[in-house]
Amino acid sequence: MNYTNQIQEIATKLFAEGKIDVFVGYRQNLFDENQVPCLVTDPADISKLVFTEKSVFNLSNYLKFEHTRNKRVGLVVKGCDSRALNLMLTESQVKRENVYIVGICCEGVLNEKGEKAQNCVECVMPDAVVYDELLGSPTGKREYLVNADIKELAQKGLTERADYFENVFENCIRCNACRHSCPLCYCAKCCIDQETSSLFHGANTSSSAMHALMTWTLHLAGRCVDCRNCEKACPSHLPLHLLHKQNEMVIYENFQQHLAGMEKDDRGAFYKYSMSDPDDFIM
Amino acid sequence: MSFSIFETDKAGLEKFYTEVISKNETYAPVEAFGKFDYKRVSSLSECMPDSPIQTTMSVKPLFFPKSAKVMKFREDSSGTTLSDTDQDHLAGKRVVLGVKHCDARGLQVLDAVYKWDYIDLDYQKRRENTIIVSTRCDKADTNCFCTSLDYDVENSDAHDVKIVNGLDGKIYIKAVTEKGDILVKSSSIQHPASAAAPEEISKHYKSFEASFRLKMNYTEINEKLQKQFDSIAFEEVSKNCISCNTCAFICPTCHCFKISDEKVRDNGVRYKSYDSCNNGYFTLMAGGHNPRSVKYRRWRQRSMHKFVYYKERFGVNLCVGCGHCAISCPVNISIFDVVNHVANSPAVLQNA
Amino acid sequence: MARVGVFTCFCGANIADFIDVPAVVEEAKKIKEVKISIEYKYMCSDPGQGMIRDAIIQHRLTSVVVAACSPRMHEKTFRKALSDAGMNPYLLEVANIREHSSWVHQKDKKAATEKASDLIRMAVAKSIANEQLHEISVPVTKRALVIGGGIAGIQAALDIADARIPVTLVEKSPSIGGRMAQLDETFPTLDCSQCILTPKMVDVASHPYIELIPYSEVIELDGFVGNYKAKIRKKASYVDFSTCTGCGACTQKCPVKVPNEYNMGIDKRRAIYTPFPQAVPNKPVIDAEHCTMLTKGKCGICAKVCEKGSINYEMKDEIIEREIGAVVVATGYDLWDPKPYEEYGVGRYKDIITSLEFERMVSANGPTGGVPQRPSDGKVPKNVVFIKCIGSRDEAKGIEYCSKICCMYTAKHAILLHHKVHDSHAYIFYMDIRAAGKGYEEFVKRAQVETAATYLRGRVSKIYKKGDKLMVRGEDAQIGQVVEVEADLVVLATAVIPNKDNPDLARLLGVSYDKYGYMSEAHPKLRPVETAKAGIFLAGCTQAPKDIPDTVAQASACAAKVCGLFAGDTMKKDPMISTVNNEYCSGCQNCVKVCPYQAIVTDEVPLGHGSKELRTVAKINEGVCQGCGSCVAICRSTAITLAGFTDPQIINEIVAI
Amino acid sequence: METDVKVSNTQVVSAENPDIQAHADWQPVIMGILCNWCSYAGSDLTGTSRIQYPPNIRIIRVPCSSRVDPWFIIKSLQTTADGVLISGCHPGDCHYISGNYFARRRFLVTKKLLNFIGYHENRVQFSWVSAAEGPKFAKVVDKVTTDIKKLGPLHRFKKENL
Repeated sequence: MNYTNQIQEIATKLFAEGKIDVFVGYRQNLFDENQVPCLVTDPADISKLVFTEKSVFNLSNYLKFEHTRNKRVGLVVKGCDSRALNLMLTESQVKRENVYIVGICCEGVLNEKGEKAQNCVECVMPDAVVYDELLGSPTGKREYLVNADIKELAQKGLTERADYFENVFENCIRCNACRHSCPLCYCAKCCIDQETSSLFHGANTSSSAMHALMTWTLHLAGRCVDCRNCEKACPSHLPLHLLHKQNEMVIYENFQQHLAGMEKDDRGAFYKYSMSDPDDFIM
Repeated sequence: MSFSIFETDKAGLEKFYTEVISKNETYAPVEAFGKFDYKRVSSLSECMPDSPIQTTMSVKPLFFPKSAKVMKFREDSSGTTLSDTDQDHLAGKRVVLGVKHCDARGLQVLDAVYKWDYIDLDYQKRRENTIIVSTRCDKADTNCFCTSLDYDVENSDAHDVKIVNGLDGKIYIKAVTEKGDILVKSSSIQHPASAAAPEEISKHYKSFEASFRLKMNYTEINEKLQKQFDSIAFEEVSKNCISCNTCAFICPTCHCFKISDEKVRDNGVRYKSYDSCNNGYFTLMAGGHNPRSVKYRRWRQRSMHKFVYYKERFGVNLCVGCGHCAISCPVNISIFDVVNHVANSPAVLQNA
Repeated sequence: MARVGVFTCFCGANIADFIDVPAVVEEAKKIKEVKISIEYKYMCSDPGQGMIRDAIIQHRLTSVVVAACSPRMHEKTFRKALSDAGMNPYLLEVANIREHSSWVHQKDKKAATEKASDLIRMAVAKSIANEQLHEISVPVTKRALVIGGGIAGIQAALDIADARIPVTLVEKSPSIGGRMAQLDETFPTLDCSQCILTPKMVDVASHPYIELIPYSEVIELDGFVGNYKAKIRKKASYVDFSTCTGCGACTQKCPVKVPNEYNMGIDKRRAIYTPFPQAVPNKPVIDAEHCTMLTKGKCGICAKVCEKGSINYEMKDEIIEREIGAVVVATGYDLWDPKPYEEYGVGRYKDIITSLEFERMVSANGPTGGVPQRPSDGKVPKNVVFIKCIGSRDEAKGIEYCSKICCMYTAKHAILLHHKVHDSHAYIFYMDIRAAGKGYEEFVKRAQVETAATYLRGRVSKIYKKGDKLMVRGEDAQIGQVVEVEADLVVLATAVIPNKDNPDLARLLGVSYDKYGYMSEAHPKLRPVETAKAGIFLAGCTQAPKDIPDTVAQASACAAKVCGLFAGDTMKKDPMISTVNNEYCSGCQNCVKVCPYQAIVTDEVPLGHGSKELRTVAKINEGVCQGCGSCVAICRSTAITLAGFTDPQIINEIVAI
Repeated sequence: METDVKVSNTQVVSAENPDIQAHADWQPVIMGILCNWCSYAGSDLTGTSRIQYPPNIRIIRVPCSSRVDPWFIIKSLQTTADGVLISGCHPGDCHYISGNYFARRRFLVTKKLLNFIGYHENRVQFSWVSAAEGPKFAKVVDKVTTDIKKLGPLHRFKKENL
């Protein structure tokens, strides 16, 4: 998977036609094989842009920041990224006319070990769902797979699971990198940081980490697109996807196979309901 | 005065570690979720004091925890009564194994601020009670640049005990402080190093120094930066940043914290926890004004604090060149690149 | 610094017997913010409230906690006590230590006492986070909508209109009058239904404050109390009422014959018809379903015979919109279909009829000119058997409840039968005789004595045909024997059931309804005419089976409620509603999706301090918001707060114990 | 006491291995969050009809089950409560038309998530109790209390030193 040339061409064209103020893509990291986001404002830098299976980071995240707010942005999105973008559009965080979307039919990106990343193996929608221009050949929606790690953890006993997660929360340092790297965490001020609402308190203890992570996860339930930006950003390498995938699974299995950001104007599972939703868990 | 220096080999070193662990409350790099952090250990097998891998968190949390109880309080009709927290780990003597130069230096740097106008007793106590044993740094990591900064890595006294490589598989265990000396003496490794040891050590150090990818002229950078406060370059370097705070939380020398109370029924605990100047609202004021509302200003603060302000005030550079931040940054921003870029870019004014 | 007063009530023995009140009072004193904690026998009594008022002033309290019965009981009372002391009434919290402790833990005084203390702690903690709230006043549209033109609707409409409040009366059928118009004479006075009803119908038609929209249905209701917007579909009548004189030529010439609903299908009406001679408005309509001109495009006779040329086959349904402030629902009742009574031969034997069919027969303007006839052969029946509780009080076949009116109208039927057919005899099978009501018992007596009707206590087990007679076999419980009666005609007193359209209408209006389909009142005793949805009221059999006097009374009650609602130009509203904090709102507008009242709209505010860039935020229409808090819970950035149930308040409650 | 915890299509059995004897005289705290129009009214009816139930529940009144934010549950479990009961109007009877339908979705996901990270599924329970179901409310509280007593005191993820 290498769209470097196409993307450079598109970027050149867009700048030439004066369609965009900034182009958000990837560039090669100087000293290792990883790639990092690259915000091109000067056409001279277009040559830096690349796209390969190492183009991991979900660039929709950059639409949150002042560099891009109310600017005209060219953006490269893979399947999952585009779903996030779709939600941002639906939740009117981004004006459609302000973004020129270069959609990618993704063949899966590689993780640190150089093998296909888990979320790509389990990907339900590799093709961009919203785009102005689509690169590659669409392979269409795939069958939903229950996350392997969840299956494994589910086999374990309740106590083991509790121990496991206690360890997770213990290792969380509450830096909130997960949140800041999530395209869908665009709130003007996150509830976790609101000293006014006595909801949370600043202490970085494991219990408050648990509280914060739970709330964060539930705010993303039915919205998370499994791009795993959060997990990549987490300095403690916490398995945050477990929480998101767990919710995704429950939602998929119980609420008309709902998957986040697939259709335009779908706001996520918690903002609609069906009379036939499961009721057996309620006395 | 000079302290003892012993000579041994890999097996001997492991023996040394094992003894230390068995005799003391010991902390060493332990793996969790594929990253290394300093944790309490009870046997050599569960930790890797000798690993070249940089830990995710620095050694800082052992002295300035991510969240420390400051005090307890109780509120009822009789008013508010305060009480100390039961922080056992304050009391005991402890040993930390496998600490890198940079991390150890970080502690020295922090001492400056903690011994400054307000003396943080908790911190002091933790420092006094801790013996720091270094790891064998014989190769620089991609993001390391400790050697380019304002301190002498080779002869640094940040550690109490140094573990250094000699030639052909020799390993020297070198006490640097009194605390360290006691620890070393107490071990069964008592084979004194040959006279050639210092030479071998510095030889080895040369090869170590040579392995650095990142090098900078510190004094030059420091001077240039002082003039760059209004540089537009900060805008440039901060573009990629997603303000995720990771760098600050894992930095060995960042020491911003916030105070927060947790209260249930009548009882409460006051916590002191990490905070980060990369937070959009770190400087948000009650009135709603926020002097560092935009990213480049926060980056300016971060860079300048690390490379200019702290030096001015305490005579030491705050950044120790460990590369923790660059490693953990989700978008691979390295403070090294940032300061270099800013320092060497033409002084274009922000408002120009 | 909060200064809380805690006032614990003995509630006579109700609380004091099962909770150690003094201990609770002492426990409350231990709380930091509590400045005074006292008990009293009856806090809700005047001296009790007096203690609260005094304490508020004396101790400069910032909030008050009353530990007593459920807030659903006396919250208002104590709020008033606060405002009397010059304190904002919403600084009150009630700890429900009666319903939630003393009454439900009567065997364990210790536990009940502990629980009471905890409930008080929670209330105190919550009250500390309480904020001063002020009633919201919303403008009201002074026009009432009455749905249904039966006696209930008519009465309500007239009473409201007489108070010079405009009324829009919507009736489904071509004429108002409803069921009562089908009745011959009414119990217990036997005065002619028509004679007392028709004048009221005429009043409605001629009243300056009543807009009568017959042959139409309410299809949509938006908005909220005082500010509803109703959409009404006026069905095409194919007759131009403005020119039609109601001469009736068309209704005689029309060749199409259809069973006549008004006469329970005993005779036929035409495809173009006026329901009954005294109809209001007295104008014909074309029954589109049966008119051959409209179905097949053949005929057109009515158009030919109409001198005024009022017939218009092209006429379409039209949608009328009205802005209204309140709604009175008076959709009346239907009768239960007795088909399940196969053992009676219902459906097989022509001479088994329902009481309303009988009512039509004995009615002077009925199909048989007021003399009952056997449907089978048209003979005048001599022996008539009336069977009560057909469908009602019958969980197996019908419904559990008692239809209330059958006992009385069956007695009436016996009397009427005697009047019309002097040599006849009435047999009445009954389970009980329920004749509670002014002059009711006497009326039944009259039926039993005067007309010598035979009352047989017991159920009928079987009806079978013998020659041209019907043999009714049943049990006479009084003599404990099976009896058989040879009947010419059998009349079934079928149960009253709610109008079949009730559930749909209820959903459309947003009011709840019970399992039978009757719309639910807000409170069975204390708010019998209101629904849970403010500004919507219930009259007559929409709410439960009723006879005419009760119906009229409830209708007038509705009128009074409506007038009360419209008394001022604005109406006061509970301030416990949601508000948006623009600083936190990220404008995702998910709240708009979950709001059941479409109370949330969007607004534009500056991006930052004095910036010219605009961003979108949510805005809540305080008039529409009902304070459910759905938006609060889904708002990720907690930008929305619900006054009275804010996050801090609830957190405080949670961590208080 | 082993209870089935359904995760996906794979049946999983597990428990918080409670030691019932150990807490014979221990009394749990159960946080009950009730909607004002149905369940709270229902609980009042339980009172007026003098139906007795265990005294462990502490009741919080909210206007509607849709006001219940998942963190109410988490906060309770982390601080004061050993278990949580949330109760609202029956589906279709919501005083606010559709509130409980939205709430129901959140409740299911929250319950499963909490169970996933190691809370026993009985720690958090839900019920629909109408204003007319006084007896049912008593039954529900009875059940929840018994369940929690079986599970024993909650220590997982509690706030420290409080």
